[in-house]
Amino acid sequence: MRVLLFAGLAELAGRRELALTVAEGGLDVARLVVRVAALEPALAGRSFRVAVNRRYAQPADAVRPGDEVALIPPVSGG
Amino acid sequence: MRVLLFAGLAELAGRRELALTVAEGGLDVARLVVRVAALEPALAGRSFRVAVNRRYAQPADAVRPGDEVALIPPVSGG
Amino acid sequence: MILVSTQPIDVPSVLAAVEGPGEGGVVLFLGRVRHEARGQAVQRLDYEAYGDMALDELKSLAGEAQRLHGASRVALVHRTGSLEVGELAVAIAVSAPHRKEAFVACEWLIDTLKRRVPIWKKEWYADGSQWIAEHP
Amino acid sequence: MILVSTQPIDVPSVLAAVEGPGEGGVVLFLGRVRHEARGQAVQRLDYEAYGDMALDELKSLAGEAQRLHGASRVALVHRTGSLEVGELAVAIAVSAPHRKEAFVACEWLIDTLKRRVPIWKKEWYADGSQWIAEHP
Repeated sequence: MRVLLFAGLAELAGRRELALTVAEGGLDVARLVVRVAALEPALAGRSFRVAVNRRYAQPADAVRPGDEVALIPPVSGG
Repeated sequence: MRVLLFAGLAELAGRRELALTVAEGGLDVARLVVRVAALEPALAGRSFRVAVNRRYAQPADAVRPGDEVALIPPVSGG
Repeated sequence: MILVSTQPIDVPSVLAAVEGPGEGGVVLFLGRVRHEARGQAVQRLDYEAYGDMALDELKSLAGEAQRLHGASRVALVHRTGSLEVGELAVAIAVSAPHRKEAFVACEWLIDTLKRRVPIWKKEWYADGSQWIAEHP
Repeated sequence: MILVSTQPIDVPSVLAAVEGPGEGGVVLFLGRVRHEARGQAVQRLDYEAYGDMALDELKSLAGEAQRLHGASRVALVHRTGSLEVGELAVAIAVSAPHRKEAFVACEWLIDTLKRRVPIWKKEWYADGSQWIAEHP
């Protein structure tokens, strides 16, 4: 599963996406966040929301292989 | 003294200004309104404010010969 | 830019008049002639102004928006004469360092202009016309 | 018109997108790059967007402005890429039959865009740069 990174998070990780291996049944957003921090320690403890298929998701929401996942740091558009 | 008329008041009076003869000492706005109604009965009882030298005036304010006087019906700009 | 004129309103120049390097927010209000008013189909509008006084009042509104409502730069343009449906009657632009002040000042300006500035509109319908008295 | 693009914002086309014969009031908000932020001189800004999601969010904001805030037509344009001081970053136009709804909906849109749409800015100063985190 690809996890898209933006702005400050992309700079911290030194890349624009992470590749996460996920079981077929998927996992929830809270668990995904733990996996991300383990894979890329530079992101541990950073503030972000998770978007699944281009919508903001809650910690208990499900993520399945094939979903488009993105980490959304605090926004500052406008 | 010229008294300028606008919009509906000008249509009612059939002209764009009235000529009022005023004593050298002038008069107050309240008295001017009475004089206007006597001179042009079509304006009697109509709703308007009075402007003296391009500023809204109060009933007790003084009007002198040479002042620019206008009757301002309810506005509807914008 | 403070203007009462029979010329069509040029929106880009109204916006350009409030530009500045410290002004992060611009709010523009445009008032357009609608095809309908008071339940009747409108064919066109005539706007009449007491030109000199209207200009003085617009200038004093601009000053108040700056002193009391946080506006940095203000542009006020009102058209007069005969206007077709869809044409612009009024344009008000306000810039400010931050957007909140620009919104507040712009809305205050159009509300106050409508109450205070000596301009009148006459609505023309298929079967007649009338002068509108919105703010006694 | 709902757009996230590296192209400079064309204000006349943003305004044209909300025109309609029944829309008497138009309110436009423009957000421009300021020469100063957080007490420091700004040289330029970079805007980055999660493009597809930003577009979806802007569309859903437009729908909410129409359903909940009385907007008739809405145009939302956000620029991305590298912007100089004075350039437009965002333009929001709203039309409505009457002005009050247009003001309310336009201000709601910029406030909510800033909180919700996945777009980020990086400020460049003489001695460095930083990503701005305005809305966690």
